[in-house]
Amino acid sequence: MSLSNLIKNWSTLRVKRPYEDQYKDKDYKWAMVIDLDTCTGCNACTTACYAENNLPVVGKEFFGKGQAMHWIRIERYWGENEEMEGKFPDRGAQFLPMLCQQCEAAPCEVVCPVGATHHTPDGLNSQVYNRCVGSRYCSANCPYKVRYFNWWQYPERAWPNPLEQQLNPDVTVRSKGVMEKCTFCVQRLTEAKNRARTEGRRVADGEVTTACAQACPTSAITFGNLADDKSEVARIWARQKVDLAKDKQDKEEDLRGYRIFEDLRTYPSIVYMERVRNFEA
Amino acid sequence: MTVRMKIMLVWLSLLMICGSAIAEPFVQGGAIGSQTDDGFNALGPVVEQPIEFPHNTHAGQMGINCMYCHTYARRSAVSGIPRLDKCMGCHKLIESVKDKPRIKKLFEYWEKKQAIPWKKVHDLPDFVRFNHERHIQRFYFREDRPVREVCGYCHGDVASMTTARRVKALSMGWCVSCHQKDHLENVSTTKTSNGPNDCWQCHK
Amino acid sequence: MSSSIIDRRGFLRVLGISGTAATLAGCGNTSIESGVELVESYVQPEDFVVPGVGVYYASTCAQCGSGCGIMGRVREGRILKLEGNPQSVISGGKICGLGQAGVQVHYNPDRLTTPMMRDGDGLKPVSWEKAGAALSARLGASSPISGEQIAFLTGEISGHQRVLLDLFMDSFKSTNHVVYEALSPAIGQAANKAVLGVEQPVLQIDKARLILSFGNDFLGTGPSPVHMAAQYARFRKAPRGTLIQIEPRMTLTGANADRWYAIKPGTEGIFALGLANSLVQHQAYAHALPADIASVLKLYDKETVSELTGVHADTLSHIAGMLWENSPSLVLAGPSAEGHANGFQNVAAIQLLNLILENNGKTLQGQPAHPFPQLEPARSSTAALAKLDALMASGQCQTLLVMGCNPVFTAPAFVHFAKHMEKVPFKVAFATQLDETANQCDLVLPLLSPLEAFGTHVAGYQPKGVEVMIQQPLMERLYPETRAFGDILLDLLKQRNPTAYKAFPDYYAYLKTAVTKAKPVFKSSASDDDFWEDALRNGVLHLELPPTGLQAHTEALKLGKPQVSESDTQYPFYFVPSIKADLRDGRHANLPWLQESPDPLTTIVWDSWVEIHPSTAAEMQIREGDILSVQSATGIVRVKAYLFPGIQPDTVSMPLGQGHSQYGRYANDVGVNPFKILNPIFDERTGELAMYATRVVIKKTGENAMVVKDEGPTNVQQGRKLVATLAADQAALAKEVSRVTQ
Amino acid sequence: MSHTVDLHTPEDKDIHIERKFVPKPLDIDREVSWAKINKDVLRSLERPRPMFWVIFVAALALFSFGVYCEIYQYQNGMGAADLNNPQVWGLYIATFIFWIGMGHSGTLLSALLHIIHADWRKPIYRYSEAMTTFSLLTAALFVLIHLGRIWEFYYVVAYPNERWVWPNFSSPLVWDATAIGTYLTSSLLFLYTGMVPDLAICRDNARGVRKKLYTFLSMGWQGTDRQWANFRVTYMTLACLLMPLAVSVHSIVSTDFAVSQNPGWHITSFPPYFVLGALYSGCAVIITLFIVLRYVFRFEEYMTMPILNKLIKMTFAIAMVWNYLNLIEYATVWYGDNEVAKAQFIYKITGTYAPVFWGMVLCSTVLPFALLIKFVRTHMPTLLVVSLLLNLGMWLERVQIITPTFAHSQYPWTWTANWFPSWVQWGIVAGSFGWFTMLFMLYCKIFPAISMYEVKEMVHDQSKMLKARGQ
Repeated sequence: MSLSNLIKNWSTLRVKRPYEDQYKDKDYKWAMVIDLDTCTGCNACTTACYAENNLPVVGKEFFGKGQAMHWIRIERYWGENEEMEGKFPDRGAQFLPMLCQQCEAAPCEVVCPVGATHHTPDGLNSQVYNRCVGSRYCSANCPYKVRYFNWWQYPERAWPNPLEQQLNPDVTVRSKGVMEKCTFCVQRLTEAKNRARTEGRRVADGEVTTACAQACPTSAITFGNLADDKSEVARIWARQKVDLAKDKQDKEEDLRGYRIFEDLRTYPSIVYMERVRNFEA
Repeated sequence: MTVRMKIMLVWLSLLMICGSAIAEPFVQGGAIGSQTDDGFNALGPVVEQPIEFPHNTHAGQMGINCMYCHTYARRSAVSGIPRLDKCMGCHKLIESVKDKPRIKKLFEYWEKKQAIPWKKVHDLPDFVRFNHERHIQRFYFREDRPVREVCGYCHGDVASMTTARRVKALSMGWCVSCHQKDHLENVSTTKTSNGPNDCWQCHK
Repeated sequence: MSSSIIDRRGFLRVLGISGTAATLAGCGNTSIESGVELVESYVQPEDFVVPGVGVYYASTCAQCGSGCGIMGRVREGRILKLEGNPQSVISGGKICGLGQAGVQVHYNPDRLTTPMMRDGDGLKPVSWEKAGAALSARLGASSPISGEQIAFLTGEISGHQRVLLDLFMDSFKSTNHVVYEALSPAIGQAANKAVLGVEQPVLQIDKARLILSFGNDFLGTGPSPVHMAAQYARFRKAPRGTLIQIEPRMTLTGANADRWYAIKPGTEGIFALGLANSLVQHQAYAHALPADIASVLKLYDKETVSELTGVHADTLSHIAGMLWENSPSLVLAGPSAEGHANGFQNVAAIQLLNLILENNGKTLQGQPAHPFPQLEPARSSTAALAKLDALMASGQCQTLLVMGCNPVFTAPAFVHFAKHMEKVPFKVAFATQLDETANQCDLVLPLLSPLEAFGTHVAGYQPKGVEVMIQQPLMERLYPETRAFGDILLDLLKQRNPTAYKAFPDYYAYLKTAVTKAKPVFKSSASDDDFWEDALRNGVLHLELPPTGLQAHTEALKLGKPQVSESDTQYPFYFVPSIKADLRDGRHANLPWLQESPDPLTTIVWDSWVEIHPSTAAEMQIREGDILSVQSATGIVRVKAYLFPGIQPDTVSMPLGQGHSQYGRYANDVGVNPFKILNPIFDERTGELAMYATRVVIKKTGENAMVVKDEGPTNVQQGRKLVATLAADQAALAKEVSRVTQ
Repeated sequence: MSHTVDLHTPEDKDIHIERKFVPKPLDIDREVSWAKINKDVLRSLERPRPMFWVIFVAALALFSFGVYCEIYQYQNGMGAADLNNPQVWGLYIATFIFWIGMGHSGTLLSALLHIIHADWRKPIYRYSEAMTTFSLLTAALFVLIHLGRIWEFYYVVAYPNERWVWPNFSSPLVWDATAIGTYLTSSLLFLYTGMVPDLAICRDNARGVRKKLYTFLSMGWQGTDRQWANFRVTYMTLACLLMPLAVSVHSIVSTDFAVSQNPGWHITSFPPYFVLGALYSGCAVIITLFIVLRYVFRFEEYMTMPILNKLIKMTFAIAMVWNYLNLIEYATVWYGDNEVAKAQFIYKITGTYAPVFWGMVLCSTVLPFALLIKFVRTHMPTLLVVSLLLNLGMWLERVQIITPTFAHSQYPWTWTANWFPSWVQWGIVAGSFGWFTMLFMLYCKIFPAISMYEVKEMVHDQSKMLKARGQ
């Protein structure tokens, strides 16, 4: 950003974000809702993400070292407290699809020394691979630990010929030493936005979605534009009384929407809907 | 070298460093379409193409609209090389040049149903997403500028070349210099807007 | 119009010059280069082909037998990604992980690219001329073999491939088309047929208020997981249904249950009868059963049932109460109930509950009769394999053709399939990639991948009406030496009977003719070409047919005294194989995405493991990663231990699908193959292999190795609010915004 | 006195304040002649003994192995270090803080004590200053080594460029880069400025290449009054500038952690805690080097026991403050209402990395009390071992700040069970010690390790003071 630009936009850059109605007059604020009651933990989203975003398969050795590259991972918990209760998990498992929460006040953004990760006008937490120097500070600072580092030169290993032909040309193939993470399938968003702009309109609800939401067999993932009041995502957020700019929601008992680690004031863009269990069964 | 000179030298270099730091962001590129020196001229290498295509004949003498052949530019991120049957569509009927070696070559490819292996002249790094469609829609269709000006801003005056050659740096600073400029929203207003200033608009 | 289709195929052929050049440069290349790369360049593409813009083509997923409609995203001539096809009732625009990985079958680096012929000990690449000559010499016009001398072994196969295959076998006057699926649901199908009158009832999961599932993993490995997952999503919306799962080892469906109960393997039928006994006490259900059955049911009082099944007696009453209160309900039987010597009985007893509760017609319906029964998938069974094995062992079988199944890997060790296969003088495999069975063959013919070939599929499970799924190439073939299975069959048929097939230059022509001939059934008045084009564009031919009713046959149930098999002191543990939704019987172990996709319940990747309950592990002083020997009467495997709370304490479980030795770089030497330690126990009624009836003894070997998994040192939430749970009676689901219910 | 009027109480009468002068041992012998100082110090620049080369080659070997590891890591990727998600930093950042911390005491000795005219610093500040510079150089290496794309390191630097992009000024890493750069530059400048008069002495006594080198470096120093006057002003100004820098650098390093929300890092007292920790480890190294130089160069007359004693007292005081801040940190966590941080703290002292924590407690909290024992203070080999252990403790302290927090972070799913650094990391850490040793050994043979002119001043002042007292 040049100095002139910096000076020109100083007032908007200086504002503490997020603030009330920040996206009210904006065109886009991408957000997501994940219904944990319908998520079955089937991993279709994970594989869809590998396919869409050129994620490398790291293999057993590197996976064992904790160097896996799944932008969206399905976590499986057996209990809410520090120990599992009872002999069997008789209310089933607790599955949690965890991906970049696209925080409005993202802890990763402030600490990146080179500004490789920043907040886009659409409310996304971006990652610019070719700017990344690989200090991994963002990952250290991410409370959700959803940033994945290219520990090895995966392109040389992960796609032996002809597997490389599957690579999505809209997404960069990351080389060693750069950080990467869920982008909300920004390549799809950009394409849809460009198309809409050419046609002089806003992207319609349902016109674009992320690979995970598109694949999800139970439609547990809903993706859309929070700046558009009529979008499904905005309606769910509103119905669940989750306010993007608040770190504590005042809502009724029977509402299921919540954001993870709200008290850390990261203001995530993903609302999870509580899992429901019939305890009378 | 006297001490005074040494001191002068130090001050001068300091001044240069600071000066460039302050002045650099204010460097103004040329106005769109001016095709004049905008400070980013960088002549690329001569690229040998399978057929030495005369842009000067087609776009220059004949005055064919760039997008007659590069038809994808207005509806896709890439402008695309014209499909072979498009070349043939005209050249089948132009008897006068059929015997020229370049046209003969064209016919050879056509008969073999083989795509011509054109080489890329305007290449961008793989992490960059440049969208022809948006630029054409904005400046050609909405602002109604002449096509040679709109295309020429990045590609130079192709109508004066045979095979195309890169003339602009196509570097980030060059892109940004234009994105920061105030462009008219459309023909009828005086409202202006900038190009996107978001990393993710161009980086993928 | 027909020319435009040819052109479209033509488009795939005369693709761009750099259509196959993918960029691997990544962030490394920051420079701007001129004259290094080539530009996308076309000769004569379709109008809608625009470089830089992805085009979607409809097709059908061939990863499992569910027949989901898919859309392939094609750019610059490459198939990049598969999505669900919203036109297809089965997939409803969704896709599972297994389906996504279809592109890796196509782009697999270990794909078979040329025909291979046995030369001494190994297979050597040969030309198609040579391969074709060898094939003609054996199976051509002058072939003397017939009847039992030839056998065609396939996995589940449907559509016009199956028609051609049947015609091919007819030309040898043979009925030896053996359809073998290691995970065949044949026992359940037989029991369903006997009790309900249909092999596979159509389930209305979304309509049920309560689902009681005995090991039925409809979300993971059922007959149509994607479709059922969508139904499940609606089931979970207001009014929210309740799912109770009873099984010895937690499946993915069990992990999503409102209540999960562990049960001793093989006693599911007894529990179901106990429930039936409780239910008929209720006046509403008192007369649901004939008197003779009702009287025998009295033997199944809750104390006896509780003692035999290991489930608490109160649980039984509680579930019975739930069933009373929540109607309509749906009771399901699954593989872990089926795979026992009394498997048929188990399923019949479980289906009896549906009859008592009068769920048939509400949540259970009959599948409408398919207008093209010849296209329907041939039912698979393990018993058929045993027959073929005997045929081979006796030396009667002269020629064996194998396609889409890998019995050398999946047949239990006691079958000695590989050894018996050696007695067959001429064995041909049709494959996209060499596997253990193909490696034993004399001739291996390289097939097009499902993303390169035309074809039709008919799913065994048709949730709504009837669908014929169309498969079309999404991309130009990667290897010129590969051929479509249909084309090879058609060539052979032409040699056998030149006149009958001369109208069809290739399989495509045959398929098109055959499909367009079905036009009247689909009540279409379009021209043949338009009909065909529409079929290709939609990827599916749908025919709305009403579901049929079910006929109850309570007499099919042979009730006796409640009893279970004796416990075995030598082999104290029940052995329950688990089916991973993505690897299934192991045919997908060559797909790296699936290997790296963590098992949902254990999060383990790239490996085999044995699950053991933490309490048992504590008794035996087993820690995670300890290498255990798991020994049955027929075999032994050594595998890492994983402490898994969702399992009956006297049961151990191992996932199927790993342990390949000749299936490419991604599958080889990963884990062990539990198929090999299954005991020769068969269902008493159907003769099918009882997969869940094996007993094992486990011993520590003293070694320990790291278990490679996504889960960290803790598997609980540590009091952080990560996955919160709300009681169903507190949640105001009806007020929620949801697209799923619409 | 009986004839005087007794106006006072009887007790008062007995008060007899006897002002007894207890002669303390002198910091330096006043009888040392100036020529002897020159001779003794310049002797240390003479051709080294064989043992020097043995140690030097060992250090070089260690350094070469470190370089090999770095090349290996560069070619294969950071995965070679067995780093993972969430253990993204490993030993690199821990060792980085260790080295940068070591750099603080040199400044303390040379600048702060210079400003407050604590004369005893004079014989020992030069080598501490050099140590500071070299440990900063080593620390800077770690900043580069830990980068995933070391070849793009210049993105962190704010300089005008064609792309019109700047680094992210809100990132503590940019502050780090700036602070370290500034500190390194000013330390070098300070070291060099302070050496100029001595370099002139070297110039006057050297021949050949050395003569040329010293001539160039001494910048025409003649020792004129004007030169001395300018020199003193410059030196004092630099010292004043350096003081806030020294405090800021480690405060900034601490913000790398303190600004994050990770349990165990998100602590307000981190900046002073880090600065004290830095001074602590620096003092320990100065003691180590004191003993080594004193022994090797026979500097007993200049590096005297009283000076060492003062140094030890200072070290002890710093250790106590550091301990206090340490306790405050734990108390804040313990009595605070952040359950996550508390869980993390319990993990730190009981979990996988508990040995690291308790090792730190043993070496850095308990061991300094050994300095109270006279034997330890006076017996050189023991003191050497103690000072080395203090340093080990400080290194462990940095490890236990970083590793357990990653292993037991906010997010339970990504906890790690028993992460351990690979040989590449160990190799690079070991290599950094080789690199530092090499630099320091070369320095001692090229530049005077003791400030000659200031020792002369000290002798002069000492005798002047004693003369004034009439001794």
